[in-house]
Amino acid sequence: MPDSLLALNALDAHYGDFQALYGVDMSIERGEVVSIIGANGAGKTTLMRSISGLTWNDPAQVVFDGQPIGSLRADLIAGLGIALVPEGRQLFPSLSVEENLVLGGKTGRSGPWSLDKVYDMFPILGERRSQASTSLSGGQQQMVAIGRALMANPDLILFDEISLGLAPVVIGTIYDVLPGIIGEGMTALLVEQDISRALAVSSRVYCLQEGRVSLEERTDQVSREDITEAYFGATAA
Amino acid sequence: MSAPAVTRATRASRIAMLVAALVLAMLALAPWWAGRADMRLMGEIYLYLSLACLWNLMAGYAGLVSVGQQAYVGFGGYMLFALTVFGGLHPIAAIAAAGGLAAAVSVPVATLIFRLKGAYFAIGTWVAAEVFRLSFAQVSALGGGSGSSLPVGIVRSLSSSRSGREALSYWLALGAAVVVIGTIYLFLRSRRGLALTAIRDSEAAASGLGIDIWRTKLEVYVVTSALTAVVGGLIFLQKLRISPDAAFSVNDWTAFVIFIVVIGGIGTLEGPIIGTLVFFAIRETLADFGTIYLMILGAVAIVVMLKAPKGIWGLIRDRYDLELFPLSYRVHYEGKGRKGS
Amino acid sequence: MIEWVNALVQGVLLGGLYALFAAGLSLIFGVMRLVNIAHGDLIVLAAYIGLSTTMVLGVHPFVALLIVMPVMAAIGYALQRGLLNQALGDDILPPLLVTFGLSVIIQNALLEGYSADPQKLNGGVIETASISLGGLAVGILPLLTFAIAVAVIAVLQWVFYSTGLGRGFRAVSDNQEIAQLMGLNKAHVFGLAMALALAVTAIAGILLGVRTSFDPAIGGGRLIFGFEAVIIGGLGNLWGTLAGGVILGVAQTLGAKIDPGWQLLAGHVAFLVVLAVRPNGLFPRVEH
Amino acid sequence: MSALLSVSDLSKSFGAVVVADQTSFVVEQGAAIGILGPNGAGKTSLFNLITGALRPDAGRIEFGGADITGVSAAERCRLGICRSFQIPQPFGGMTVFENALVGATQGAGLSGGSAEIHAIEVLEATGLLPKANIRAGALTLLERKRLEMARALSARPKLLLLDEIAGGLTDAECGELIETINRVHAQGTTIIWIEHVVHALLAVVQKLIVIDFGKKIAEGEPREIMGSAEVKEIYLGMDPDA
Repeated sequence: MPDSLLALNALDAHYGDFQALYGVDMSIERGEVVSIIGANGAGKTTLMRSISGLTWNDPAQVVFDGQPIGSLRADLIAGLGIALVPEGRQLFPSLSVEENLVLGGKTGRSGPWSLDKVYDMFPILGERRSQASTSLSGGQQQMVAIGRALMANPDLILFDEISLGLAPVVIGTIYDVLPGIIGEGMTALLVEQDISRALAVSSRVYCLQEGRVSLEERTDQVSREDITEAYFGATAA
Repeated sequence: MSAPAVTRATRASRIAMLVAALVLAMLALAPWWAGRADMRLMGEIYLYLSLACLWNLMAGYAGLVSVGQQAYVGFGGYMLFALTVFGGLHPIAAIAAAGGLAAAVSVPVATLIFRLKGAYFAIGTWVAAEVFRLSFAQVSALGGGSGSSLPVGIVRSLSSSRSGREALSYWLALGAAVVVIGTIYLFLRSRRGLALTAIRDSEAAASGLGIDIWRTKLEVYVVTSALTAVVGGLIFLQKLRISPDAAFSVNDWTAFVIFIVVIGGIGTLEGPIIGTLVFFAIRETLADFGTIYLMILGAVAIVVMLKAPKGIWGLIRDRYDLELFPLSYRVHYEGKGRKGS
Repeated sequence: MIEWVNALVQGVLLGGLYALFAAGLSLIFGVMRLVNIAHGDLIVLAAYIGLSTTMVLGVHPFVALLIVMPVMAAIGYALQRGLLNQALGDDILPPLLVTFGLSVIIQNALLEGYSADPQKLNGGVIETASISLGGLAVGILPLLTFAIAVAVIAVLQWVFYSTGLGRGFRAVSDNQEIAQLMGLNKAHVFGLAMALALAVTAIAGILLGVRTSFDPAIGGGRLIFGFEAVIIGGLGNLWGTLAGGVILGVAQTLGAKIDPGWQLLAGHVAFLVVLAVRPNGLFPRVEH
Repeated sequence: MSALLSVSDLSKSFGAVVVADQTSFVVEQGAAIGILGPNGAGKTSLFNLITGALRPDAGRIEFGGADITGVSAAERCRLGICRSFQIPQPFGGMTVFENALVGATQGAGLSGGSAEIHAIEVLEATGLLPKANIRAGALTLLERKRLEMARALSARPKLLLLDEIAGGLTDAECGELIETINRVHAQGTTIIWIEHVVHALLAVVQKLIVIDFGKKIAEGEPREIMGSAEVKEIYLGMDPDA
């Protein structure tokens, strides 16, 4: 695809001495929102680690904006414009809310996002800017994690299980702001176990099963049966 | 199908045991074929080998990375002097008693330093050793800070002739190495050894399978300390002179021992044996270059740790799947059990 | 009575020096969970570099700091990037063994270069000058050492909590992987932390060398004092480290007051008592 | 039937994260119970509390009528509580057989030949006998999961805790696993099983407990629980009408 921002080419990835991904091919076009679903252990988090550089691969297995980055260090990949909202939020407990956000902007990339803009979107964070990030509720911590990724003004933002461990009403709040974020011209890749949420915000979906792509479809054309089959395996339904 | 059988010995291990027995017999006869200087060197090798095997049991199996085992080397040495000079014991009895006393002393020490984790545990053991050193330096009857020599009468009690003493001292060192390696081997082959190996691989899973980790580690610490003190007693029986700085030297009794174990291969019985041979090969080759050999030794240990953390024996074992000490269990059933032997 | 007060004051001031031994140790443990066995030998190395600097340039040891600090910082950065980063990981043995090896190498290199003879840095009049405080004669040098220790810890505290560099240190300390996703190069951040730690070590080494004589073998003892100060004060708390140094110093001078041979022993006993009663130290950092 | 395990008002939190919130339930002798809940709901933490790897902030755990809240993990294993780890923790430097032998000698307290025979039986039952001489560190993930169960069984537990062992299995393998667990259960071992592979779970358990945010939100007969809209929404994250 000529305009693909991110391409995975037969990506194999190992976690320890165990192979987590087998020949995964993916292509994400500029401006798309794509979701990735799959059961526990299907390889979703390993996929995120491979893209963001926390797991190393062959250079050409991950291509970002035409550049092979499969074996690039994570901090250099961050500088190229990929940001991750990690599973479980993973804020820096020794840093205040504002310090977490400022650190997110460490790459120094220019773009629409700034501290003020993050505080506009999540006013509660502005009120609590000097508090320890651990003193916030789970939902507020997720806002910091999202804000921290946005501060990098990335071209591609990865969301890893942002609804995990959050109450349904909080998940609603988080998802309400996603269109605004993506509206700023960002490309997004969303790993989610809340399938209906994932399908609602994305235009395409990949399903992973045991480290392989078991489904690739436009969200408006996918049926619940397709998903169940791709998710659990052929006879599980 | 025929009932599976479980064996432990392999062909390699049987050959190794046979070779070991032959070598041991030959070494035992050294007073009749080796020169005085060679015997001294070999005696020193046996004692370093013992220290290395003991440190390996503690660090490589129980995960207790201590840099303070000089505490027990020095303790054993001083007990030899104290018990022979003031207690009137025969030197060999004094050395055996030193082991028992070291075991008793090591329990309260362990309850304190086991509170420290990881690298801080390591330095905590060093502090304990310093306390030992400073305490013995306070005892003026043992020469205080400048140390003392073993009285001639006590030395004579071993044997009236010099060559007799040298032969005895040699056999004691050889015996210590055999006892230490034998004890560790039998321990590792036993149920407790299995538990200890399990702790080495995963503490969480080991405690979930009914293994009391703290207690197992304490047992290892106590046994190791007692045997280290025995070796310490033998070291100073060879030297005939003791001082706090020599007895509690971190470099002599711990740093080099750690280097030996890491170079040879930590967490294996074979590793310390190979490491000891390499250590003495380097030392004897570079003996003319003063302290340079120590710097080279440190550098070799660093390189091995970073490039081949399993040591020389680890490289050999991975390549040839060898095991000289039959510790593993092998299950044989329907003739397929030879896999991996 | 006045003798005991004097011993107490001397102990507090001595604690400043121990806090300087400890500060670098505490810093690198805080940032990268590395316990550096060669730390004491690096202090001694700094003293020897100071010795050479004063001899070659003919300057006062304090002026020599202008050279020793950057040199030690550079050594720290190079050591970390070239060697120590490779040893870091979940297993505690590699860093321990590598720094142990480093310790043996530094000691013997100093022995080759400078011999085993004790050396001393000549501080001039400052070594003997004292001021009278309420009947006590307090040495200028110990007083200065303590003031420098307070200043160094204040600066480290400021760097850690109020600068971008410190933010990077804390972030890497909290979570290395996520910190890299923020664009922080872990290897570089660790290098900077070691550089900063060894710059502090330079100060400690010069003050040590002006205060007492030194030889290549004394590094181990300095490591232990620093380590004890860190544990007494509580891990991860810089001001606690100063308090730990003071407690250690006071224990030593009071011990020496009773019997000169008990100086070091009393310090170790104080450490063991704290370990028995408060295994996390007196002022542990509150974990969130 | 009498209660083998009884958990009352168990609470545990790490800072702001609550992993157990006044959880109470009873497991009868000989029962097989399934635990469901989304990732991060506190299922594995519950196992850690029951096995003694974690100490509760409040609450009480009784096993066989005796209070074991303050008893160590090792002692609980010897009393008969044994678990498999969700993330396998094999003794990587030991062979598969030796892994099982650890449980047989330390947990079940067997010695010598009887320990070896028991270990071999367990490996046979879990299909690992052909791998007996392989170093556990060299096993594949699926084999490691099987080893987790084998090792737990080797300690001869009265109460077996299984943590996500069916994920990633093929249908045939999953069938074998169900058969093995049912056989263990039939021999009198009480089972608590955390599992996302619902159909496997349903083939074994007679009761389901659903937890979310460390709180027990449902408990009852499996079909009934699976049919409830609340569980569908919380567990699968799918609107019932999607």
